[in-house]
Amino acid sequence: MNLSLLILLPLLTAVAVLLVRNAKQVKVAALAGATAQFVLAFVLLFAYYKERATGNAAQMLFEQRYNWFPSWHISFHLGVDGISVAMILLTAFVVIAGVLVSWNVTKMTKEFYFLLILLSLGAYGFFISLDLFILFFFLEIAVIPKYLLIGIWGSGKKEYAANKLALMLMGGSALVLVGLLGVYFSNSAQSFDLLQLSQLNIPIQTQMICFPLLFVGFGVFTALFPLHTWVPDGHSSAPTAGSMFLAGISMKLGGYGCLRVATYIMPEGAKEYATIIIVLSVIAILYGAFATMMQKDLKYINAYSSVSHCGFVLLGIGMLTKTSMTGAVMQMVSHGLMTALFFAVIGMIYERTHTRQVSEMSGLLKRMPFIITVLFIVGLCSLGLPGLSGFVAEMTVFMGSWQHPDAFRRVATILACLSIVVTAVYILRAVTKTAMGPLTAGFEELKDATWNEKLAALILIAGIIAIGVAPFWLNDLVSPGAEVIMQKLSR
Amino acid sequence: MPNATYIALIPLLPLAGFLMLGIFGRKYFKNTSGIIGTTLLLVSTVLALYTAYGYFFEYGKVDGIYQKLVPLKYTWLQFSEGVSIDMGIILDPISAMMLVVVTFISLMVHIYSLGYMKGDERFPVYYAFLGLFTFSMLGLVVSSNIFQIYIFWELVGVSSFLLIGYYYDKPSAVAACKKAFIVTRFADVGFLIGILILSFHSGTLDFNTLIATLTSPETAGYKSAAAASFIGVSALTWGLALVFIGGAGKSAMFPLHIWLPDAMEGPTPVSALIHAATMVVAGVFLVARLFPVFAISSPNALSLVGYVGAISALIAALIACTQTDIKRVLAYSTMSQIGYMMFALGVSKYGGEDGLGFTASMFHLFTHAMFKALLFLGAGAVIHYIHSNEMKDMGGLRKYLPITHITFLIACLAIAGVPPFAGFFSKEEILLAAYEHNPTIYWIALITSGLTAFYMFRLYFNIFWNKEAHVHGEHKGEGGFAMMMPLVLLAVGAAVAGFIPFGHFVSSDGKRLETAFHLQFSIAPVALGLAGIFIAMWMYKTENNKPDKFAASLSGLYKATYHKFYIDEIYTFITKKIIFNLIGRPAAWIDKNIVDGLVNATGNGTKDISEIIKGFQSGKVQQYAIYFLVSVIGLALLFIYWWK
Amino acid sequence: MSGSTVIFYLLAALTLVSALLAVTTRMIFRAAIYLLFSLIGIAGIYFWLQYEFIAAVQIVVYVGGIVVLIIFSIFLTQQAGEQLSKQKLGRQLFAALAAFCGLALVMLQLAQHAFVETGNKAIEPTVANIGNQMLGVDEGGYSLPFEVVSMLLLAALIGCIVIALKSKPETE
Amino acid sequence: MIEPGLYHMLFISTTLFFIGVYGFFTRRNLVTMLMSVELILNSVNLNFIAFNKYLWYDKMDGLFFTIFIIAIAAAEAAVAIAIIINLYRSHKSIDVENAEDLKY
Repeated sequence: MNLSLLILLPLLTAVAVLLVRNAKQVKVAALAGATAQFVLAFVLLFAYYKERATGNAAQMLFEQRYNWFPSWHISFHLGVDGISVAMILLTAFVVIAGVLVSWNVTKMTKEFYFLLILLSLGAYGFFISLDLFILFFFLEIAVIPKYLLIGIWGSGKKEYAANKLALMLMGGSALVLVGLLGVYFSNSAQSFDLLQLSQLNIPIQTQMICFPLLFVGFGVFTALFPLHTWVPDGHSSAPTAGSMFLAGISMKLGGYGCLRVATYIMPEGAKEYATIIIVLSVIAILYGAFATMMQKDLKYINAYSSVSHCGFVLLGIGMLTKTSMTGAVMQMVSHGLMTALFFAVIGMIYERTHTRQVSEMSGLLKRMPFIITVLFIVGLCSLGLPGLSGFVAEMTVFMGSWQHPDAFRRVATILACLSIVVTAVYILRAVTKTAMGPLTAGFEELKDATWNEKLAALILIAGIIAIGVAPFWLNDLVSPGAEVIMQKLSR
Repeated sequence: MPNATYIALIPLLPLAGFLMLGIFGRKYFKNTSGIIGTTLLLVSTVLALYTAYGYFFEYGKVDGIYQKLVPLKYTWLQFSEGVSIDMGIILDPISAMMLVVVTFISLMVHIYSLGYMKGDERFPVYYAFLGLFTFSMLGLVVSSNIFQIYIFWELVGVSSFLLIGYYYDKPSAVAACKKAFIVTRFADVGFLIGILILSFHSGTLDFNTLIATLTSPETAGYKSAAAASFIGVSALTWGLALVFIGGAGKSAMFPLHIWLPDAMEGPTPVSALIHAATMVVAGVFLVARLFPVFAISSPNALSLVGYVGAISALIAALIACTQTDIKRVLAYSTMSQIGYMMFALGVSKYGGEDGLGFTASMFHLFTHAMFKALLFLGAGAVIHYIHSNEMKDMGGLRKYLPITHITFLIACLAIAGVPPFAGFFSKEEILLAAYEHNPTIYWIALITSGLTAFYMFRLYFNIFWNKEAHVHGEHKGEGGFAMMMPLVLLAVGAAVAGFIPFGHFVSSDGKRLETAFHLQFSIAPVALGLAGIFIAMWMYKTENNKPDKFAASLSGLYKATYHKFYIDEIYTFITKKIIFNLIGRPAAWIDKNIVDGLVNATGNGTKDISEIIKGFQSGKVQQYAIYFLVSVIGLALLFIYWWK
Repeated sequence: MSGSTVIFYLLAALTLVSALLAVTTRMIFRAAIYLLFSLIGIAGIYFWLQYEFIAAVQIVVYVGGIVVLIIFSIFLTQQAGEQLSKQKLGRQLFAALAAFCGLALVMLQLAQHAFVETGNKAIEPTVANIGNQMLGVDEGGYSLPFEVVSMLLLAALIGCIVIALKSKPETE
Repeated sequence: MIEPGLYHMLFISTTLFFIGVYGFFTRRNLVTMLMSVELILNSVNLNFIAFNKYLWYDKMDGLFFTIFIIAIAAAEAAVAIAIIINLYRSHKSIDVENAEDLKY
């Protein structure tokens, strides 16, 4: 398995999208590319399983290294472990679904698809790079298209939202860059290489400075309280596919970075700051949930609930146990699929009713059973129904968090547990109001989902159910990766 | 050993029905879905009976003790060493008994619904949901792992949610399904935290290991659980109490019962299945499942169970006396009866004669499932006939609905504890157990049993006697064979189920328990029951103003019970006023104004600063030159004199 | 106190005084003339230093070329006899102060610095030597910069024409 | 009167430089500003020559630099004047205060 394919394929797709002539060909090219990525992600998954089955116990598989900038010790170093494979699968799912739901984009179709594919390129590159410089490079690639996607194809206060999002994310990545440079210049090998760094012991003084820089920098991406305010505005102004990518992929870049970069190379720093991380993430969980209760716009509801759900990711990382970290990664995958689906459904509803205000619609189940069924499924997933992915991830985080016997972490876990009630409240408020009750006048002629929407929803639902019904495969995939981090931590 | 495949098929067949009807029902099985669902469940029922027979009479008993068999176990999610969620099947007396109860009642409801729901637009969806519920409930009862039970617990909750909200265009149904889900969810958080506590100390999630660890004082797990304490209560007691909160939520125990009466918005067969016979006893089942831990290691938690059960039984019985919606009366009666089961567990001890309460509780669960399902289905037939839930629209129906009348009467006698109907035997055992171990609870139970007889016959006389109802529209009869057959079968069950020697099969420690029958002891409850019946007859058999007078003489109490002791209002106050206004709204406000305000202030601050410093970029060359020279001089000074 | 010393001081005085007048007079034409004198003074200093070639270049290019160019541009842009507008007093004072501070700083540094001269044998800056090295291609030869400067001059020539060309009217 | 040497030369060139700077700061007419720039350039030239004469008389590099600066100054003056004339055409003024379109 050649990992460069994961970068080349989106690149080729992007070029193809630029070269073809009309909108229809653009869509076909993008869909073909997304499908190929989808297939490739599964090929990677099975190649990974096969390699592990043959007894390859290396930390990273399929490693590749090209010298990029030798005098600065920067190399194009790729490799995957279970965590990366899980994130790549997530990306592939979201990309294909995102391409499918944007089938009706008419404004500057070519540019739209180009940016989507570019974003996916950044995400793939980010997840497979083992060199921090390359990682940062791909992170930036993934940020910029979002600005344009929101600014050009968005709705509502799109300029404000696009500016806010781009500035906050750029601010986050600036912190990341400073942190990376700090690590780079303070380690004895002057290296950007993740594996090499993980072998070194970075001085504790450096960790005390660089860990918060990196963690907060990545934390901005994954809605670390109080730097989460780009989430609601950004998500609600973005076009459907944009929201899906933003919540499904971009927010995961941050979580992955917090885990793989900040915590992995600076475990002592993580230990020192664990208390703060836990406090902030619990605040994010509860406060996001309560703030969601008051929202009236479907997209805002999902955006705030993302703040709450991403709090679990950070909580899992902050708790620093193998189980909780596994749970954090599972929550990333689960939330990625779920929130992408949620935004897709909201997009579908909006396209038909031309409103996203919960108060302005009711009884839609009568007119569009498929879409509303999907809404129910995703709502139930969000509130953690067993059999769907959300439950598995949250429970793993809880179980992992509870492994600490100290009172502080106990209280934090209990508070986080309480959020599942609040989640139930706001999800049910939104879903039952939209779906049930008497049909709003004027909506009698609405049509149900079209083929592309159905396909997109089914793909994401398949992912959600695959995790929810049989979580062991994801657990087996992720937990060795978490184990490695824990070993480094206990060393 | 039992064949695991057969047992696994019992829950999986309804699941298959759910998937098939849920995905394709709308298109391909518009009319046949009822038959499909019923057939699948029939197979399940047969398998369940076969399994129960095999367990009780063939392989279950070793050396006179019923064993806990685990024929199937599959690791589903490994958390850490030893701690994993396993999907498995446990076979012991209570799970075998529950398998039979759930499949049987579910089958009855499936058949009944063929008639009741006929012509409904979403017929396939209805059967799909029934299948989902049955699957979840069966999965719950055979769970071998405490987390597995939690998983199915949630699934049961969601299927209940879906079925309560089945008539989704009725706003009251929507509100009710939301309320049911959220209230039980709240309780489930307690359950979840309880699981976390228990699993942390015992180092496992598996029921058998967990019970073994936490009941033997020499294990490390027991020691740590008993030693750790919070506000003077040991972690073990906390864990069990929290698990019980989960059970109390699902079983509608005071004060988490508020969802149950509202849940009656669902179709009546669903109320019979979920909110009377099966799901609501899940809490009782959960306590029974962990009973050894409760009884041996934490008597405090167990007495909590007992008192909560007793209080719920009394309060529900009081409220039931004044309600006018027949399904609500039945709902409160359900709550009251479950209170019985709970306190029966609460007064029990582990093992031997002292374990009578456990047996009695399970026995009552069994008989209650029969007669309460029957009551609901009978009420369903009445509602089907009269198109109303209100007592005032009914009366004199015995002429129009003869079969319903007879079966309903049998059920009422059974619940009132009149010998020789099923309820008499199980209630007798419960009262005996309470009498022996906790006099307070005994007296509460005795009063409740009198009230039960009164409100049930109030219901009975109001429906079938009293004034002449003005039945309008065409007379459709009793709803045909599909609706009558379950009534008759359940009536037979309600009449004779009491003669099963339950203690031989189900007891707290698996050993055979002989339940003695004390004639002198049963005089008091039976007399009270009969008194309740006669009072109800005197007041309601014919139309008169006695009830109003009676109500007027007790106006304060009457009003309080009529308004269900204002518990709903208290909850509304807490949720709307406190949670929404004091937490939710400020959170949203803070986010919009303070957190977001800070972000915007940063943005605006940057802009303001740039507004200030942009004056330097005046476009005037000479100014630039001056800045340049001054800076050069400044830098030169800096480098020469300061930065040696 | 020799004649050459006196001549040097006279040249220095001429240069500085006319430079000062060139930047302070309010008649633009006079400013150009003072500049001319100042440049001539510098050329004189070059002569005094016995760098005749540079002195010649200075006179040819500056005095003969640039100053004439400046005078032409004055003719093109200025009404004759018009006084220059006055700068704000604050600016004048500030500029004087800044210039004086700079001057003081540099002079102070110069005074504190001991220059060391090389002990090697001197080369006569004759035209022949200059020419050889200017066009030499071996070590120390300046032919490449020479060519680059010639390119620069060409570019400047073309640039001047393009910039000063009368642009087409934008709109009718 | 002291025998003139390197320091005298440097004094002249420095003074000339700051006279040019002063002129550059205070003049508002672009042509006169150009004159100040010429003064500054000349002071640099003088420096080169002085160092060449008094310190490194074994080389001619200072001399060459002077020549090149003079050449470049010529080009610069030509271009500057072209720009000034163009500006005069478009703004009808060569006052530097009016040529501030490139602000913010």
